[in-house]
Amino acid sequence: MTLENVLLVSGIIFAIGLYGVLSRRSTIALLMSLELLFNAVVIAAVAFSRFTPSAGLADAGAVTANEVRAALTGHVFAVLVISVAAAESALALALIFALYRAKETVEITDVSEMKR
Amino acid sequence: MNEAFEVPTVVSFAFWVASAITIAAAIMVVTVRDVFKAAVFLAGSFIGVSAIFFLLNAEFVGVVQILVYVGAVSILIAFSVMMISDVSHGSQPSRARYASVTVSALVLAAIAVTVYNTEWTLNSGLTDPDAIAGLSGTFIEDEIASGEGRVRDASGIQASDSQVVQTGVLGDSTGTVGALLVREFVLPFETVGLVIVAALIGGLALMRPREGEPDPRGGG
Amino acid sequence: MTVQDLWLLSPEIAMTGVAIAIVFADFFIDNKRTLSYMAALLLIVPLLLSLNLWFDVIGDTEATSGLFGSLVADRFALFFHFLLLGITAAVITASVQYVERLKGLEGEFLALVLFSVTGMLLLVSARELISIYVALELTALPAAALAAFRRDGLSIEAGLKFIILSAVASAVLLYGIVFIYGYTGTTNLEAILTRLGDLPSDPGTPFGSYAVLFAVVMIVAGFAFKMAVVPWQMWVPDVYQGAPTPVAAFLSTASKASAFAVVIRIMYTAFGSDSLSQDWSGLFAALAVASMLFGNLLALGQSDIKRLLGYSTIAQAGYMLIGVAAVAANTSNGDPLAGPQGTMYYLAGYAFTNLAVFFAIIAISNRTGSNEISSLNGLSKRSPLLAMLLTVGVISLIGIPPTVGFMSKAVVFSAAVNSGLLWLAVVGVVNTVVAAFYYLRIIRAVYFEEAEDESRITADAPVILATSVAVAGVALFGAVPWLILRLAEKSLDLLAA
Amino acid sequence: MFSEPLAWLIIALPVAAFVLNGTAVRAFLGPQSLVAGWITIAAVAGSFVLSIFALESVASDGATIHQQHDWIDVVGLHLTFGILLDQLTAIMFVVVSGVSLLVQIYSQQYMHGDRSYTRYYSFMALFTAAMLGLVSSRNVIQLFVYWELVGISSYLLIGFWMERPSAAAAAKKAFLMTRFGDFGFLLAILYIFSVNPEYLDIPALYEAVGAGAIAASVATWIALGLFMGAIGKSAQFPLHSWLPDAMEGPTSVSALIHSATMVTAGVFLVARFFPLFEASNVMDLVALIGAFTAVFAASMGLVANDIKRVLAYSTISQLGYMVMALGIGAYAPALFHLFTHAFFKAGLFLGAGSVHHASGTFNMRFMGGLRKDMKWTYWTMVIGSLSLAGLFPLSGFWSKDEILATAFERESGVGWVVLIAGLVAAFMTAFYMFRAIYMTFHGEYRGGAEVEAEMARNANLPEPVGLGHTHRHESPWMMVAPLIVLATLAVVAGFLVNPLFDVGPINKHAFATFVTERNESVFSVDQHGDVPAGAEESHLPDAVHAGAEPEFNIPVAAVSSVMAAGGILLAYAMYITGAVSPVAMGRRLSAIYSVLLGKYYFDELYEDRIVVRGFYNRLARSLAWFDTAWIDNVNVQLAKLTANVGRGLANVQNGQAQAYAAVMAIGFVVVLFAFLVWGS
Repeated sequence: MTLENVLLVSGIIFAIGLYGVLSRRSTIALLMSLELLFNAVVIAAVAFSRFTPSAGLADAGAVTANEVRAALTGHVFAVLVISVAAAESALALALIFALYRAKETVEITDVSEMKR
Repeated sequence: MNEAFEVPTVVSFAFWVASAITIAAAIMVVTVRDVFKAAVFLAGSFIGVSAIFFLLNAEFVGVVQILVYVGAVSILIAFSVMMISDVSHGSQPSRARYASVTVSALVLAAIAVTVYNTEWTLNSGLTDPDAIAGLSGTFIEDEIASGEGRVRDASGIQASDSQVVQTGVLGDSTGTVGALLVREFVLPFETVGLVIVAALIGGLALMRPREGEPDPRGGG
Repeated sequence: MTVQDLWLLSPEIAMTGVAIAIVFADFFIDNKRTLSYMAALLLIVPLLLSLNLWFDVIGDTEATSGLFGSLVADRFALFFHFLLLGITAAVITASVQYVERLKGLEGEFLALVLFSVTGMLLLVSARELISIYVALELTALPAAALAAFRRDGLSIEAGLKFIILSAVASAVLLYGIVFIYGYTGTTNLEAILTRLGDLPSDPGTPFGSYAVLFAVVMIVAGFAFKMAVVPWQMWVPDVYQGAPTPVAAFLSTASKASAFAVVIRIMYTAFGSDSLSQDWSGLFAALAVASMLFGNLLALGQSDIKRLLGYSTIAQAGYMLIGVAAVAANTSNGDPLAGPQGTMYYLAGYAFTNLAVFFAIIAISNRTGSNEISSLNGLSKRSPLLAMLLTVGVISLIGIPPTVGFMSKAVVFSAAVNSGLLWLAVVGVVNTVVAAFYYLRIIRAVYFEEAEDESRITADAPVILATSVAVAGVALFGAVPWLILRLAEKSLDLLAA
Repeated sequence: MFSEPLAWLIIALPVAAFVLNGTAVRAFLGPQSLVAGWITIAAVAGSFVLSIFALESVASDGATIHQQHDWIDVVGLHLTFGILLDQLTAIMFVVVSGVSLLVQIYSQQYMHGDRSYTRYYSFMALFTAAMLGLVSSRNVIQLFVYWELVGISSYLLIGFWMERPSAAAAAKKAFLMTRFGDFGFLLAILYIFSVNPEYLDIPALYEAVGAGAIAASVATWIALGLFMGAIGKSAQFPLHSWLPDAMEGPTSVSALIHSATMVTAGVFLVARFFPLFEASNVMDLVALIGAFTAVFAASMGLVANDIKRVLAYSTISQLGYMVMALGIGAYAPALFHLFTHAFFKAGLFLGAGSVHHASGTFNMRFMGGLRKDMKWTYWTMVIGSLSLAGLFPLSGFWSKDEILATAFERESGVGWVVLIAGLVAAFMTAFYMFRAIYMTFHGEYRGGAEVEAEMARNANLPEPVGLGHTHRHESPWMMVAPLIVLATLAVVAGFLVNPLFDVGPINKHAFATFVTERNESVFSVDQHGDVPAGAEESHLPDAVHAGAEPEFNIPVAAVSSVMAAGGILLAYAMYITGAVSPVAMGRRLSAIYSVLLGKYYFDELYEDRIVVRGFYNRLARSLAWFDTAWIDNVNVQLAKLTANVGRGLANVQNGQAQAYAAVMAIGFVVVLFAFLVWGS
């Protein structure tokens, strides 16, 4: 487990999520794919926290509290991203319900009245 | 790489297992036709990710991941799937698969090229045992937990703070993250609250039936 | 958090308060027109607090930052506070009639607008990437709900497209932020600048390192979505067409302005060193060209006026990007801030111009119920006043003097010439010629086409008021451009310090 | 010395009329208020009186350059504005406000009863103000602002009768084609700016040109851009085709557009930057474009049946005359031609309007015999036509002759081309003008608008829009009086240039002496507007100096007079006596005769007999065909091409959110890899 490997795992999940976003017809499945995208981001943030604390840590012999804080920024980032993504998916679900009520469909391909 | 900082083989092995499970579940999420099954795989994938978090010494994030994603988002999605009846069985297969695979592969290639071509400032040169303990171990000793607030200047980094001291109050990274959330990152933290409120209002407004809908194509 | 922090945050806090107050006032106030007026008037509070900060800041030599460096109430932020609050007040005034027709969702509509504005205020004040991201989401989520607010097929389609694509853009932006954090160990913009200076940089790689290159491109892509810049502009025409017109007006001005503000701030603060700005200047120049060409060419064939304005806003984003691309690093004698100053002037002028056009269309479609260009036929006879106001707005969009549309292009182009980007200015000029074709179709419909329905259009007083104010701004700031330019100049002198 | 506030007042008066008419009058007195007309007339009259003072002041004290004011003064950008009142400006002031005043007076009656009377007068005031501002601008950007204002107000005036689709189309065409030229203008401004922002100030530019600070290659590019703007505004080949269509506006608007405002703006622009053009290498191009346009447009005038179209082609042709004169360095003659042309062309247009007032149509096939009923209109139009044809001793003769004499003296290839083009154009001009006169005023009355409408009905064509009332009578005095004034000016204005001898207070070469003085005074002013003690040496080439004015060249004058007289005679022979050379015209003779007797025969006459066989018509028709099929078509095709590219691109915008997301992702990857491939 090195930084590069964790980031690669994150990248793979990002790519899988992107594939889902680009290909899934059901808006709900599409929403799930979006969550994968955010999860990939969170993995990367935590990985950086674990492996690359601030540049200052590397050359200074002693570590200070601020530097530890800087290192843990990734964790804070992860928590906030998770919360926002949850709110986003809640709103997206509301929209999907509204769509279902208005058009009796949840396929994203049916939502293409406006074009060109 | 510093001896003390090296990842134990067991942890490394566990990481690969967790990653494999996560990736496999994720692939199922985006390929399986039945949306309800996809929701179940999504939950599995979330659990795998939280395992990765634990292995990366991010206990707090891992717990939040399980609470929010596995506990709330997956359930929400699963319920939605059940409420919109025709979704679970009538879902159309994915489309434009090859094009989507190509685009995703390109993005992955971009990420990989970046990751492997960058000289990351790894903490391999780190010698201070306390720092290593703080970053790789479970416990750090930090003054933050003692509640002595220090004002930091604009840049926020080169502050006048002391070194990590042994005599501080004992706390794990969760405490530090918590302190960070209400100190350094209080602004985004509070804003997230607003985001949730706004999403709630928006969601309710869209879901609520309203008396006498306005002219549907009424320009407006 | 200290009293000083609260003070610096006061406009945003007040804005939140206004939003929540409207939610509650909705329960008690039955006359929803009053509710709209109340919302517009209450904006005075954050405006006054911003003004207070402005006068506080004048004379200071250093930016006033608070909340551990995550927030800054400098004049750059305050300039956009004024702009955003002004836009919001105008949009709320112009949509009084629309809100009245919502039947039970008036308070929600206003509250969502106000929440979105809160996000924008935070966005332009934040100086730390995580805060910027969260603030961005606070602007985007209410906007998505607002886009779907009419709840018919088109409107929901607009909302859904917006939220899905916005989420993709957010994920991209987040990836960029994470890489910057991973590479420099911080998310604070100023600290990033310092770190990037300390870290070794490879002269053969753009931006000195793959990670920074990747991160910058991703961050720009994330914000380009909001700025409506090619190739991240795809949502724009669809959402403009489907969303309620006041929401489209709001998105095209406020959302765009705040996105430009944050891009300027990030680029000039975190990546502001000479060697880096060389690189992103080229990026923005290329994006500007793509946006101008794409927007103008696709606008030519449109028949829906809101869709046309959607393409137009893409093209206009291209002109604005010329100012962002015009960085001083390319020149020996240019002023470092002429470019962003031009962009700020352009944004303000565009806000007046586009609001004038959108408001006129709100007033007309309230009556005609259509957004086709042909619904404007014979407007000069049906409502000479509206016809005149709309015409001034369109003339400004074309960029004909003496409107603000011309002056802002002149300023931005001259900044480009000064930073050695003569070719970019030439491309801009070519595009203004192409753009005349489709904007002229609006004037043509207004003055030269026969109306099927000759009845007079009497617009609601608030819409007329808002439109007139916007048109007055178009004329005033076109004739006296230094009013805004001086303000922008003052706003910027701390940014690059 | 003419003070600066007075100069601003010249522009401000019509602006005030525009604002007043557009707001108060329209709101309180209605869209047909006669007050609107009086307000505009009073304002333009005020401008005219002030313009006379300005001219007088410049004549006695020399050019004045008023202090420049800061317009934008922020870091990185410094723009100024101010008034540049030199000889050129003073003359333009008088011409613009004078012609505009007469047109406004005339319009009181001509537009009487129009349902948008107030709007007409507010736009006319704006149009005049924009042109007055244009000629007095001190800064290039300031000039461009007025330039565009002229464009937009002409757009609104050409499309004034909005109920006609053709009017809307014509307005759009005029706007877009001139805008294409503006594109060159803008590029020139950008280039000036990139060379040195100080040069945007016109006196500073003169100074730099004079000091040789601008390299010839730089001057060439700037001049090319400026000339492109001039081509668009002054309707030179290949951007000329908007002007004949612009006839769709009210005739009084055409009179103003064709004589003093709008189209002369292009010629003015070249004149304003004449030192720069002199320093560049584009002079020959200017001359050739002008010469070609002069002949090309005149040939199309030969076959037009609409009297306003004849006049429109004539305008293009005469503008070509001015441009080619500038191209061979004949600065003073070009301006003099602009000066005289303004009077007789305005007179002719107003005359055409008067005819229209009586017959209800502009189609000469349905006129004829109006001479008896409209004596004043007839005689003023004959005088204008004679002047336009360039017959001694009318003003057109002198100004045309100056140009031709200069071309003769050049003794260069371009000079010969210009001379020959000038002579050919003179012949054609004389012919088509008198063809118009004969068809309109001589012979039998062919029914006017009623017959035209009836024929249109029979042929299932849309009925032409007429005035409705077609009683043949002389127009009211408010319309005739401007005609008389303009006709008088067309006769006497020529004496200002008179190259023969001093006439009373007016010296030989008075006009040329006056306009070429500008060089000394303007060049010797530094950028801050202070006039230094010692006047510098002029930097214009010798040829434009008063002393070097071409002496009256009797052979040239004789040849051109013969050409003009020949044209008139040919027209006379064809349309009055029908006795053209029996050998050449042979069978056509009887045809013409019978056609003139049977008035409805005209269609056939044109479509078949003469067109098929007539040697001059063949050329004219093919040129006209070239014009519509190629020049117009190229513009249309260009527009189509852009639209098609747009449509192709629009396929990406297919409404599918996932396609949009894919474009976003691909865009990101492309940008990233572009950076990696091309590096920094």
